[in-house]
Amino acid sequence: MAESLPDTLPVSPADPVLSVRNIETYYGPIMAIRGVSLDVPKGGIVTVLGANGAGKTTILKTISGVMDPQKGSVRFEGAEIQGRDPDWVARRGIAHVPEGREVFPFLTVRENLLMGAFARSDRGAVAGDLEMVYGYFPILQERSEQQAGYLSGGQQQMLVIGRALMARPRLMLLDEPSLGLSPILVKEIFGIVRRLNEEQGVTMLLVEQNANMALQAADYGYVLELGRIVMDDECSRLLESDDIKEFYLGVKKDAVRGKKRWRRKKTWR
Amino acid sequence: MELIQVLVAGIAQGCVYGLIALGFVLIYKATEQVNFAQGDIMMLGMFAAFTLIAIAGLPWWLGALAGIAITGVFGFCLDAFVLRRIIGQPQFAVIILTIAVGFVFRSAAGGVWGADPVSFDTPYGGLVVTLDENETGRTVIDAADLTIILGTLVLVGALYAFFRFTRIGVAMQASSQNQLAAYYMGIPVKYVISLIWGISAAVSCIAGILLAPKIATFDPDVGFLAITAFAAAVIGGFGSLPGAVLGGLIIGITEQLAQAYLPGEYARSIAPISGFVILLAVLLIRPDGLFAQIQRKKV
Amino acid sequence: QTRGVTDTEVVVGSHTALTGPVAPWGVGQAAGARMAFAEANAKGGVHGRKIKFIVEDHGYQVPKAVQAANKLLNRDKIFAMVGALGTPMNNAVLPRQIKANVPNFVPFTASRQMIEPYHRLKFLAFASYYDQMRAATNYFVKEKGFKKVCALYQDTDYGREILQAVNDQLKALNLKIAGESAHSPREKSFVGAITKLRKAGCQVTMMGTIITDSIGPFLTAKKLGWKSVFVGTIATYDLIVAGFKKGLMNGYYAMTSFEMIYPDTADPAQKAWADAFKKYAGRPHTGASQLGYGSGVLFVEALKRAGKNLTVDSFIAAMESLKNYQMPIGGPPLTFGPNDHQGSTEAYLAVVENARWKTLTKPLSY
Amino acid sequence: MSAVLSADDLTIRFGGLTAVDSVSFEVREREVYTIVGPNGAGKTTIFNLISRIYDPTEGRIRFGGADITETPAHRIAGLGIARTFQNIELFEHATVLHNLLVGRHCKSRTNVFEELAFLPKVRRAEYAHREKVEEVIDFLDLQPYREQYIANLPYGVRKVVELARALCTEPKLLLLDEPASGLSVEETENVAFWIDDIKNDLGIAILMVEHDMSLVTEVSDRVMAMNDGKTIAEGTSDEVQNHPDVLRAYLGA
Amino acid sequence: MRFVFKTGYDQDIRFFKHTGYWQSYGFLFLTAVTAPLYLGNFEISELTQAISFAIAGLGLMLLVGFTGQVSLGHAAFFGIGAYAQAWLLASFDISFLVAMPIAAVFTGIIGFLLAIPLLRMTGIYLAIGTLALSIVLEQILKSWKSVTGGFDGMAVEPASLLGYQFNPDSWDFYYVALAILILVLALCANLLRSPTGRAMVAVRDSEVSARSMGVNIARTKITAFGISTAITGLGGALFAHKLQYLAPDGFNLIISITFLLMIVVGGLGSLQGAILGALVVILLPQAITIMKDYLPPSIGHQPGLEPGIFGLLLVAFILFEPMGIYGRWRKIKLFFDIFPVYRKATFRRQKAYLKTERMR
Ligand SMILES: Nc1ncnc2c1ncn2[C@@H]1O[C@H](COP(=O)(O)OP(=O)(O)OP(=O)(O)O)[C@@H](O)[C@H]1O
Ligand SMILES: Nc1ncnc2c1ncn2[C@@H]1O[C@H](COP(=O)(O)OP(=O)(O)OP(=O)(O)O)[C@@H](O)[C@H]1O
Ligand SMILES: [Mg+2]
Ligand SMILES: [Mg+2]
Repeated sequence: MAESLPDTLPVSPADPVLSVRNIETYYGPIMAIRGVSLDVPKGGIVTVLGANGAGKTTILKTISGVMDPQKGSVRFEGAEIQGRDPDWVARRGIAHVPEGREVFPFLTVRENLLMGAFARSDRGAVAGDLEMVYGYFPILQERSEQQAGYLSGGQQQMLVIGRALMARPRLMLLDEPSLGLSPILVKEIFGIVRRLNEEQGVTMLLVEQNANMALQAADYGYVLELGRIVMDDECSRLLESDDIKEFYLGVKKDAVRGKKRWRRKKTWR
Repeated sequence: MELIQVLVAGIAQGCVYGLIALGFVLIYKATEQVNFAQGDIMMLGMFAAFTLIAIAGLPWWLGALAGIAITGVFGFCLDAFVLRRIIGQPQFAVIILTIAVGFVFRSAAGGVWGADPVSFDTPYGGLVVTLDENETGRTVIDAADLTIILGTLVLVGALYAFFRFTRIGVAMQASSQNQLAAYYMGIPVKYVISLIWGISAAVSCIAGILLAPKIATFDPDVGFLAITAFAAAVIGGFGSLPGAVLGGLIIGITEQLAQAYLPGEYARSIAPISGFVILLAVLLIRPDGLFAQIQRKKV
Repeated sequence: QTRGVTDTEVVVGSHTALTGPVAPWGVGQAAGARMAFAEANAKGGVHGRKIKFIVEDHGYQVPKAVQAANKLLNRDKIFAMVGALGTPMNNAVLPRQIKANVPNFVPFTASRQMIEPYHRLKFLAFASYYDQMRAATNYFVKEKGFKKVCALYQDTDYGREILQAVNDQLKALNLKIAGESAHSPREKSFVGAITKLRKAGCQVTMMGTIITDSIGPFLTAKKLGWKSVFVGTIATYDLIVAGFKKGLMNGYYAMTSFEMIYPDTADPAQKAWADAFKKYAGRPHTGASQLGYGSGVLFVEALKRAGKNLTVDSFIAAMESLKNYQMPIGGPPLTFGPNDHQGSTEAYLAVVENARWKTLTKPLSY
Repeated sequence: MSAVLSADDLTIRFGGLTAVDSVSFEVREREVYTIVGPNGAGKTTIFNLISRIYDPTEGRIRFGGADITETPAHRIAGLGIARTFQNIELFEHATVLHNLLVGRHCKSRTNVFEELAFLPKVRRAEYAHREKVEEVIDFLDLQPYREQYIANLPYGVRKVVELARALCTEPKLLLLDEPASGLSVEETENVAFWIDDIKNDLGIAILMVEHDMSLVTEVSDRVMAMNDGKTIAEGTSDEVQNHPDVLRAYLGA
Repeated sequence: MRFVFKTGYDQDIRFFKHTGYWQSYGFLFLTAVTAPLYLGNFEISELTQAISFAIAGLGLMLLVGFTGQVSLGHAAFFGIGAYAQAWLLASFDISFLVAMPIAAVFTGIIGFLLAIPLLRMTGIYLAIGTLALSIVLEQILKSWKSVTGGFDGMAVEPASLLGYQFNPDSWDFYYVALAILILVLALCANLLRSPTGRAMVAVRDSEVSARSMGVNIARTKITAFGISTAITGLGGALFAHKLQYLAPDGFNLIISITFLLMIVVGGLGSLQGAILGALVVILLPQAITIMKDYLPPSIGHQPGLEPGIFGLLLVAFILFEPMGIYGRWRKIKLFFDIFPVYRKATFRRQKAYLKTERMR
């Protein structure tokens, strides 16, 4: 079934900087990604929507080399990067904002941020970028000498995003960047995403539960279910789709609600 | 004067433990792996130096340098070809693997160099600085002890600076704290780990070479000294370089004081294990050693 | 039919340390014994029986020794245990060995426990450590007039036996020990210990040590300018101790039951043996290989005397018939008899001169 | 309505940082009380104070009339306070079922010797625990995951398992730290249902921290907003959301 | 492919979850019971030794594999059990079967008391702390001459029952050992299916959340240590009869490391692992030794060959299967359970990444 997917996408964006073809990824015996193909155009923002456990994180991990797919290929700027170690991929210019707030707990906030610039050759520009990140997230500057392990959940999330920015990537993989952030910061994050994309031309691949925000920020969207892409389109059109509205945007609240109520077994008590 | 003599000996012995402990601590600091073969790597380093100096007849300094280099490369390769294959597996796998590797090293050394104790000459071997002399004897500082103390100071300083101030040093700490995130930063984690194994092996070899004139002879079992060095590292707080040396000093001085001043019956039952008694005492007061970096998990 | 004995073969075994802290002895001794058996086999064996010698390594660990013994006793069905190394290991193996009626022939440890309490299956060739150190204490007090006798020993069964010997002999001489110091077997630094003994004014220090922990204290004393006498047991009567750094150990004493063969100064027969050993084992001999060879030869002699009908009883009878037997490796003459399974209780005093052992006295006793 | 939990002048300092600064509030019976506030405001720290992971520098905490400021952390669950964690703290190398059974630990009355022999008493207790666990599994629709290892579950399911584990302790007060973060709209709705049911059907009071304002509005009876460790507003959801300080520091105008 | 339909809670509580278990464990049991029929005294004796180590390993497994606390000092508790057994038999006129549980409980009490200060330590600190403790305990065995015989050691009265004297190298004692092993296995399995066992696993995986679920961390750890040392002591008591003579240096670091090797090679976190590990670690060197007898003397007489080969095999083993034998067995089982739908990918090792263990 997965094998029979066409090698080219129905709507293929021109000049993809990242193209994923037919990847299949396993956790032990569990097949999490069942033949996914997607393209991210240069300078674009692409989003992947999907329920919990659909495999969004797994796709990002496969792209950045943290997991090896059993099949398929991942090409970045024309070169095959599948099967490489993640550090190699990162040095090629892909920054991954992982889920799960992966900070270096014993390093200070500042050292954490500087580690983000580890692979950069233009050492001179690092100081400026540090200022830029502090500008986005002033709280990080306040806490710059504190060990990162003691930051609050949201602060760690900011740190992880800021650290990825420090790498000056050409492609950013964002895995639920708004997770656990306050509403004001959620808006800010999407603002940053747009700004980086427009000002520095950073390409973005965005995974979000906050589908509304994601679809508004992105140009193109894929919908993932159980490890397969079931729909893909321009975001503006996805926003109009009834299914998307119902399942990802939570519009038609009452309808869904009523159905759920009815479906739920009330065995409790 | 007598007390000074005992203290100097204790300090030197403590530095020995500290030097060996540095090897553990380096690897732990950069990878959180615990290397149970550390003593055996030191043993191989000593035999490498022995081969170059006593058998091949190289001048001491040349043989020592070459021995250090060879051991360093060996450590790098050990990680690159053996340990790397289980990178990311639980700590325990690494512990058992290094124990097994230690078996192999001891057995191989026994096969190559035999089980007999050996020694090699050192230019400063036997030199002493006499501080005081009377009819019952003298108070001296042995050149071998002095070099050990100096060597320890230099190495600790250099390594401390390396971890604190160099980019690769911070990256090593980063990869020990969160391998996945380190990969995401583009840190070549595998290379970094092999590198630290190389450095650690070289440091062990330095320890061994400085140690050789002090311990008269060595054999393939000399690596068991590392057990006490382990205790030293733990007292200092595993992962802290100055801590390792401080822990070594605490144990070394305790041992010598116990030898010198415990009266008869206690001398018999406590002196031989005084180092471990002091270790227990320290751990009971500070269960994480003196300078450990431990955090309570933020939830 | 006796276990381990056929018309063409007699199987003997040994559990010893080919690895671990005392591997140099185990390796040397096993090679020596092997050579003795190989020589006998080359002559067609004893009464037509070839000797099959199975050596198991226990690395100086008790549980491994029990496993090794299990193999030798239950699988290989040995006739006798020859030169088993290590006091605790011998002790652990002995009960089952005795139950299996397998003689414990000249174990490679001179601990008193190897002969006491008496058992018909236990044989020891030479003086025990205990005998050696009592004789040494006796000698230095009586002959040299020393009053302040001390002990420096490793905290093991071996070290404690030496302490016991010194205390017992001093008691017999109406003296008290002047000072003592114990250390762990892996101790490398002895300044504290020497400082203590020096303060106690020891004139002679009896050493319950083996190789490195004999060299360490002796050199430390030298370094600290302390002139005192140090005496070790046969366990320190070793080429490495004497030859350390070509003369640094000059003046160190040890008790011994045999005499070290130095090929360049040895008589022709001994030299021939040394050459033969080198050829056989591929390395020069050590004291341990001399002892191993000696015990092998003694065993072959007993087999010869036991006659064609080899049983444990005939073997014991053969051993008990040995009177004033002279080992090819030198040493005091050995005499066994019913209820006396220790060949000799006397030992020589030797000293290091020009990096070599030199025997100073006739066999000493106390 | 009487107070289930009350905090008076809670303060905690970490070195120079005052993470929670004389905060007082009370949670009443059958009420959902929500704490909102910018990142680093000290919300999770309040949870940690209540579950006694941290010792307050100043202030008292009372639960059901008793002062629990000095109660050891492992007694808290037995008293009837259960919690979930912001960063998910499950027993990774165990199954969902096992995790939930651990949640029953505070209710177990057998001693280790009885357990070594697995006396009939222990077996009966096991049945009872299992019965309860199955109820919770049913309630939260976790049947498909019962035998799975946590390590194999997606984030969203883990969140539910955490909730389930907390429910297994049969609490009187439930502390939920960002129950809906990382969940899709649909799942967030489920959470809203569950919170309603927990409150109404089980009669459990809930203290919640959440950034999803739609969920907060939907389920909360009262809301408190914090900033920099201090309370800046308290009241109904609407009142708080229209408070100027809250708008400025948290919601963004 | 196997489908198991659950029809009652008992199915999850039972030792043998379905008929497959009955078949395989029944087969194992039969093999073990009939072993003396086709094995000689040598093999039986080795098995008995492996069993006494396996029992000690089960004790350590509870602590390391299930509670996540490392001990490098279990040899000392093994020794205490052995000495207690020998002393009880020497001092009182009781059967060895009565003495054994007393020795075990005695060891457990000592372990329990020592755990109170020790268990503030964790990880490597606990490992080295227990190592130091075992060195001190060993020294006590050496110095307490009136009870332990000091360095002279201590003979162990032979095990006898109603006038029948067991031969520790023979089938009769093997059955005693086997019975005790099965009993200990049952006790451990019982513990693991009840609240305390679950609390232990909870402590291993996350102390904070265990505490929030009402688990008393300190008490759980101390209980685990007590039970673990009691079981190890029982192994020691059995081993005392196997040894027949106790010397204080018989229970040193090398034995502690052997225990650790056993449980890791067997597979951490499974009772089966402790037993498989003991079989490998105890029997493999003997197998190498026997093989050596068939090698030409130039190789076979090479000193230090066994530990070297043993080390190499261990290295190869850990590289091949870091999860231990039981981990491998589970994979094999999975292969058959999901038979037609398995793929090679199922068994391929994914990249894995470590996180600091210094955060607790
Ligand atoms: N470590 C793992 N081991 C085994 N299976 C896993 C593992 N991680 C995830 N899975 C499985 O892979 C599937 C996809 O998981 P993934 O984390 O990619 O989902 P996701 O779309 O990112 O979900 P979420 O929104 O919850 O983050 C899930 O069904 C999950 O069960
Ligand atoms: N153990 C600690 N040591 C030092 N500082 C701490 C500690 N715990 C929390 N803090 C600090 O206290 C402040 C409050 O943290 P807390 O986790 O309570 O925030 P929060 O309100 O839950 O934020 P978020 O919404 O981001 O989770 C943060 O600035 C954090 O850095
Ligand atoms: Mg995800
Ligand atoms: Mg929080």
